[in-house]
Amino acid sequence: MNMIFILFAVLLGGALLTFFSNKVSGLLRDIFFLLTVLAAGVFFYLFIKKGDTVSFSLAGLNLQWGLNAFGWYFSLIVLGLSTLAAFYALAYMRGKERLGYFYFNFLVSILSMLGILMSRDLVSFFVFWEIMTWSSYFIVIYNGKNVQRNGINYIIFSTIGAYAMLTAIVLVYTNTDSLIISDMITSYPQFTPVLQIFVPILFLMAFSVKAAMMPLHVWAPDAYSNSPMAYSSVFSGALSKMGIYGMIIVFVTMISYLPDSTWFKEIFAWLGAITAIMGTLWAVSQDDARKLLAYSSIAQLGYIITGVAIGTELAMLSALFLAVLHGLFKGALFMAVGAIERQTGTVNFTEVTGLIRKMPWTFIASLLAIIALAGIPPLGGFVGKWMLYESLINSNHYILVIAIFFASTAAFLYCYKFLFGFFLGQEEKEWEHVKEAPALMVVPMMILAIGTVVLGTFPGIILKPADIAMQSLGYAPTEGHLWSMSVLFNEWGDQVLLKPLVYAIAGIFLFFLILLTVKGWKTMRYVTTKDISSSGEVPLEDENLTFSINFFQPFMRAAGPVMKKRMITYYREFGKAIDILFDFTRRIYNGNGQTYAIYVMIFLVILLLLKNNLFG
Amino acid sequence: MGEILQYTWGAIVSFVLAFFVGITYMGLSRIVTARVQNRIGPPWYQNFFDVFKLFSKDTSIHHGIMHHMGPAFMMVTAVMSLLIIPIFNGGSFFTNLNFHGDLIFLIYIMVFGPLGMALGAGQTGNPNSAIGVTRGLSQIVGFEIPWVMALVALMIQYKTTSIVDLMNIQAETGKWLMFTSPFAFIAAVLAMLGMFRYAPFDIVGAPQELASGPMSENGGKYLFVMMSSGAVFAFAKLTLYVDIFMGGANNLIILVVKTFILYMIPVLYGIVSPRYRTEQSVRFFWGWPTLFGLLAILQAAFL
Amino acid sequence: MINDKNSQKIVDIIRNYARKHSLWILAYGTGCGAIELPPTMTSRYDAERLGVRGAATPRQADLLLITGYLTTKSLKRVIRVYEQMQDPKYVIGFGSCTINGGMYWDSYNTIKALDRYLPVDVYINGCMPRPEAVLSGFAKLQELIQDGKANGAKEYKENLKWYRDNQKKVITNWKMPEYNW
Amino acid sequence: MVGSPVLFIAVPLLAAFLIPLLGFVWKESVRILPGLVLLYLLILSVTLMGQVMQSGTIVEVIAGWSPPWGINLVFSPLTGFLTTLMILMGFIIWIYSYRFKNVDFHEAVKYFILLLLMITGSVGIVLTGDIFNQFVFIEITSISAYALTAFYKGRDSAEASFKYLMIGSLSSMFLLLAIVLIYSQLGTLNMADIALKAHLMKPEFKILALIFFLTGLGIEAEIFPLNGWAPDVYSQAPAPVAAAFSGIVVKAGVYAIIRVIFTLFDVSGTHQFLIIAGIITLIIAEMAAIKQERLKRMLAYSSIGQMGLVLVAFGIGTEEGIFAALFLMLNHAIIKPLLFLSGSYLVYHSKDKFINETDGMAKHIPLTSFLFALGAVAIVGMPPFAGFWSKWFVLSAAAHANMILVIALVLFVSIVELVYYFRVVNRIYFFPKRKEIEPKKPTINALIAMGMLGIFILVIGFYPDSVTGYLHSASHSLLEKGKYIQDVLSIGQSLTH
Repeated sequence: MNMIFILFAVLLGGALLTFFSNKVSGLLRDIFFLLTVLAAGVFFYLFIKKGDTVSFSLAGLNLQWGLNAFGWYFSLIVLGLSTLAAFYALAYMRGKERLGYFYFNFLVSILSMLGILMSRDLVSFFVFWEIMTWSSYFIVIYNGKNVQRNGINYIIFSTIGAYAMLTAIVLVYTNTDSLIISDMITSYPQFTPVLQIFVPILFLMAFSVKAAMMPLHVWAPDAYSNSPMAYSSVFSGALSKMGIYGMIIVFVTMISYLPDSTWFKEIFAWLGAITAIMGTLWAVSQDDARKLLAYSSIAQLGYIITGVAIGTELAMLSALFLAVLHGLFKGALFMAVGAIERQTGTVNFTEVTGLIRKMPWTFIASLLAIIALAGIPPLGGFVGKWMLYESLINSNHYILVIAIFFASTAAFLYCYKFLFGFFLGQEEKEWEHVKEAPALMVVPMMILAIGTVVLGTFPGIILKPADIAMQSLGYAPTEGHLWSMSVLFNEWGDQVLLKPLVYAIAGIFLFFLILLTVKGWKTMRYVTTKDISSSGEVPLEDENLTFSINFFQPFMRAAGPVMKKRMITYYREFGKAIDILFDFTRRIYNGNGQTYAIYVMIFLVILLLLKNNLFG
Repeated sequence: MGEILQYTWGAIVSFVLAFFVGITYMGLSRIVTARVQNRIGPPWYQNFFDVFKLFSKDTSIHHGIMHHMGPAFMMVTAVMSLLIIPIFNGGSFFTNLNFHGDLIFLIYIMVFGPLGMALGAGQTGNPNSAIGVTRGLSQIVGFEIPWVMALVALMIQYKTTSIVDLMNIQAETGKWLMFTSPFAFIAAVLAMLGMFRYAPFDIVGAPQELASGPMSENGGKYLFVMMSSGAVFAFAKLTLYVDIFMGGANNLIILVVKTFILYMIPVLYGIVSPRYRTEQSVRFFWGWPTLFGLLAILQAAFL
Repeated sequence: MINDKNSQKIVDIIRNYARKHSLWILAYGTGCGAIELPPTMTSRYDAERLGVRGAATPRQADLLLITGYLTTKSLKRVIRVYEQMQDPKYVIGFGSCTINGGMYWDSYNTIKALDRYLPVDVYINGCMPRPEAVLSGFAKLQELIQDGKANGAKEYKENLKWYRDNQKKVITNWKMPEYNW
Repeated sequence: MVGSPVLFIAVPLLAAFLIPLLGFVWKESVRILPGLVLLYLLILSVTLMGQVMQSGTIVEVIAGWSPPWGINLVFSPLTGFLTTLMILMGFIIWIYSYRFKNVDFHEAVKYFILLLLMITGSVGIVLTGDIFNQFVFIEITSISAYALTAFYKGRDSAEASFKYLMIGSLSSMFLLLAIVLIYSQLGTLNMADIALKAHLMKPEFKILALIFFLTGLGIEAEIFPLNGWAPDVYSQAPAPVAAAFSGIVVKAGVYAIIRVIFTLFDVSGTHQFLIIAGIITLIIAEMAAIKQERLKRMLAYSSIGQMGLVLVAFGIGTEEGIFAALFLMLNHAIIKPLLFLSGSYLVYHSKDKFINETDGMAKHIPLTSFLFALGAVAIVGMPPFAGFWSKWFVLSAAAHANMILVIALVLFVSIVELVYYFRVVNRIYFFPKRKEIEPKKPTINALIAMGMLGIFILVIGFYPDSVTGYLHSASHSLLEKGKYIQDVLSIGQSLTH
């Protein structure tokens, strides 16, 4: 019995146990759930070595599972984030209904992600991919809020992608009578030119749906924002990375063997950049925190896609680094939103303000996560952004780097909006009662946030496995000439020594903070946010002067022209057109016996007329 | 240990220098404004009085920890960019952290402070502060684009992202980059107008509409740190421009002259200008300056 | 060392010198006297020579300028603004109305003597005072500051109860944050 | 030899006549007897299946009349597989409808007789080796089907039944014509014999006969546009009957048509015809299905679409394609009855069976809803459930035959299918329940029946190898025309000499 089978057996069995123990008792269910996640993690890292594979045959198909360094790198994201999210979920989901359902799908989606990372053949890849789709779909519709729209959008797009992939798989299978991915890669250069173009495109369709790339992203905002926050962190942090995982494989192993792959890469890099820009702009215009984070996830994935598409060593390194980092900070942010949702009952910036003193830990976590998201030193986000820019500049993508830069500068707007909307602003009587979220929710997000801080100074921790993963894809080792534990180089040899910079920043900050604190300590007073200089007027207790409606209206006016029409409206119109067609076909069956008899006759007549063309 | 001391020493000296020059520039700008308005204006050392008075205020209020820390964030940006940017050519002065960060690090550290201060301003709960912050961030998105375009143009033209290399190149060739890549210089200078926040881009402070916006709740020592960080930051930015476009400076006199000439551009432009609305300002930066930035990139890429 | 008398005196001298040369005024310009400020500040008289300069908010201001009469309604705002200013802070009563009600001596809804409600450091006489007078008022205040005599704020703190009583007599709907510095 | 294929015809017919008589003795026997019969036949068919897998086809000669003159039953891997499937379905449907009409004795008698007859007829269609005999069985099936459709004696059911009858009569007419043509030409009715002598036939007659066959059997196999009767029938008949239609009768029709095409005639172009007809049927049925407001109609259209897909798979013509088609038939025979059976409980008390009347049923009848959801997920081909494998094999077969367009259309259609199934599932699980409709708890035997089907779905999904062996040999035996002829006729010689 191979270890990999056992791992999957553990996960599946745990899922079923969790599901059925729900009937018995809530405590038992939680214990089973947690045990399963932990067991999977421990089992994975203890017993499954890189490079061990297992082959077996099912329904006459030769399938193969195994783990390589690349999958192992992504398993870091999956298992790390899911474990924390599992702890978080225990507190977040307490008192909600259908918990067995939720936990079951949670575990199954973890299983499917690990399966994707460990499947060495196309069929099981597809199988796990579909399992991931439906398990996440069942969680997306968990809340039951306008299920038909969000859920169906998500499932339709995922399935279109999946079927594109299925077509590609079938094509590959027919051309190389093998389903093993490595065989496909080796025989790719011998494909016919048409196939050489279409197979990657079909694969990339599937992956870019999951990676929420323009123009296939329209499912993402609703899906991310409607699933419970405990899962959204996994959903946007880890599950979307499966798309990136596939993309990287396709780009490295197929696209680069195309006769002229540059245009292909350019197109995808630009799609990524456009995704980043539009995602950012839409995120800025949101008032619902979940939607804001959803759009920002789209934007972040856009950066990663660009990095993948460029595909130089530095770009790939930055893409891998950003993938982990996005998992960290977006996980933390979704968790923070979940905490606020749980404590206040709303996630709307225009409703809840001034929580900083009520929920300090949540604030700190989301502050760190936001700084990482904005890519500001000394936190981890800067490292990823820096490598991305340098790779773009070094590989002569000058306009692209401007586009990316525009996106990440505009990201400051929604970053500030997030922090201001929830934590800053006037402190209201309405939210006096709000308490800090339970430790089970705070600790995971704090861990994630601290992770971003550590990576800001010592990116080598993640860059090392990333480097190994890239070597397993056939890149040259990059340690030393592109990065070391806390130093970054670009391909021109310019460097950023993170450690002294971070120390300097900390030193200066502390010095002036101490100066500000010590000077006039006795006569320094805290005054409430109601005691503000508003032209002599005293705001009443119940009137909230916080400015939070149409927060970035002027900027939105400036950026208006590009945001006139949303992508989804085009899809809607297409859908309407198709619906008319359906309605027309429905009318063929008009429920009238005579008509049906006439149909029979017509059929017969047609056959008789065409008998020489049809048969012979 | 020794090098830490040396770094600290260098930081202090450069800070003091930047502080004095910056404050003096502020005073001078007030004089210039007064002269243009046919007034006598305050003495050049007026701003030292102001700063010292603010420092020596007896009492002070704050609205919470972020508000308390806001000015420190601002100061981090100012001092860090001062330390990253070489003040004199060829390291004939303290090479503080010149070799530790490059232009992209600089770009990012330059928005560190404003965001931190914005958080502080947000916590005051003063609507003016929040509005000012939104305007400020929008404006950043505006002028960062031509600014980055100019820098990218330089980077790709000279295949380096470090300021020191750019200075060395100018020292070797003896040509200032403002002549070799003029479009980049124009774009950068237009971006500078937004960076310095004089009229018509003073939409953040806007005393008449927003009661000095983000700083409207800061008095006493907080305002002192703000003003001094502003002075240091201004000096740092001017030095950066001098370094990458005007061949740097070998001694204080040249540096002061060059920086002052540069500094006068936004000041003089501001004196005779009204104030833009926010979207006007943002659109301005996405208009001609961005076009010049594009030209600069094209020139760098293809010429 | 810093605590011993002489050094403290020296420090005070320096501080006062700085304070007197940088007066950031918050002009409470509801009265008709406000019209005298523009000429005072602009090129004809150019008060900026003396380091006088407008401040945006009370938090930043040193000098509260009550230009002319105060209605009972606006008194509350004035007090509020004054209490939001940071020490050291000075008040200049501007025009006769602030001294004795002036032409509104028998009005039912203006306050007569400002110094029953706020500690006024300098009065500028006249209805209304010309810019010269205003400048001289500034000069007078600067003298007082240099001599360390312009400590209305301390006085206000000491006799807070008395001021409060007077204020509450006039202001019916009293609703203010506590003043404790 | 545990028993001969004859029993598949004889025993149920006998039972069908015994039921009323025994009913007078002991009422409950009316319900028990069919079950016993079906169970016995199930065991028999499984054992025979094992035998056939070991040692080739069993050909049973009735009444000593050796082929090509007499009637013979052919229990080849293919027919055996289909027989087993049908008997199994019949057994499950019997379990489901054990308590059906348990108040009204006479109704129950009718129901079970007709059900048995229908199953017998379908099995006969599959087993017989003689086209006229097959025609007779088709008539048996159809007549009992008409009666079962009109079982509720309601206005709509009567109308549906009448439509069915009308079209069905057309079908039998054409079949008869085709048979007459063949007999006039070759003077034989034995399939093997016809297949042997087909080349002697005049081409135009041959093609005419083929066309009549296609029309007549196409009506049974629900090819577009001959399937107008189907939606009404499915939606008006009682749930178990609808399940039996989709699980048994349609399969028989499809078998008949492929037998004609693969064995009887050697006419080129029939495969293309199958593909074209199948694709059209598939697309039109699915498009119509997505616009249905009534649950059972939706299922009916979906079932038609599935049959179209089966025809496409057969039309590919390669062994892999036939394998895929049989797999598809198997999955459809398991999943669609599950959907009908559980769906009928979801809309049990609602008068006109609207989809939006299933809202929020999951809270009240969780197991049924779960089984319906399972069936939905399985039939749209989501791994790791049964539907995925059949879809995969169809696609790979199409790809091996370089039919990219087929692949594209099939996938497009399955997206449509996915949409309307998931809409229903969402409604069941996530919509507030309607006040006016109170849910009906399923009886225990119904739960058992549905549970069995659900288990089949999971087993095949997780371990397809459990069935692929049979399917392979079945598909193999369909293609080996010569072996079929030889098997059948050799028996004849052996008897004559």
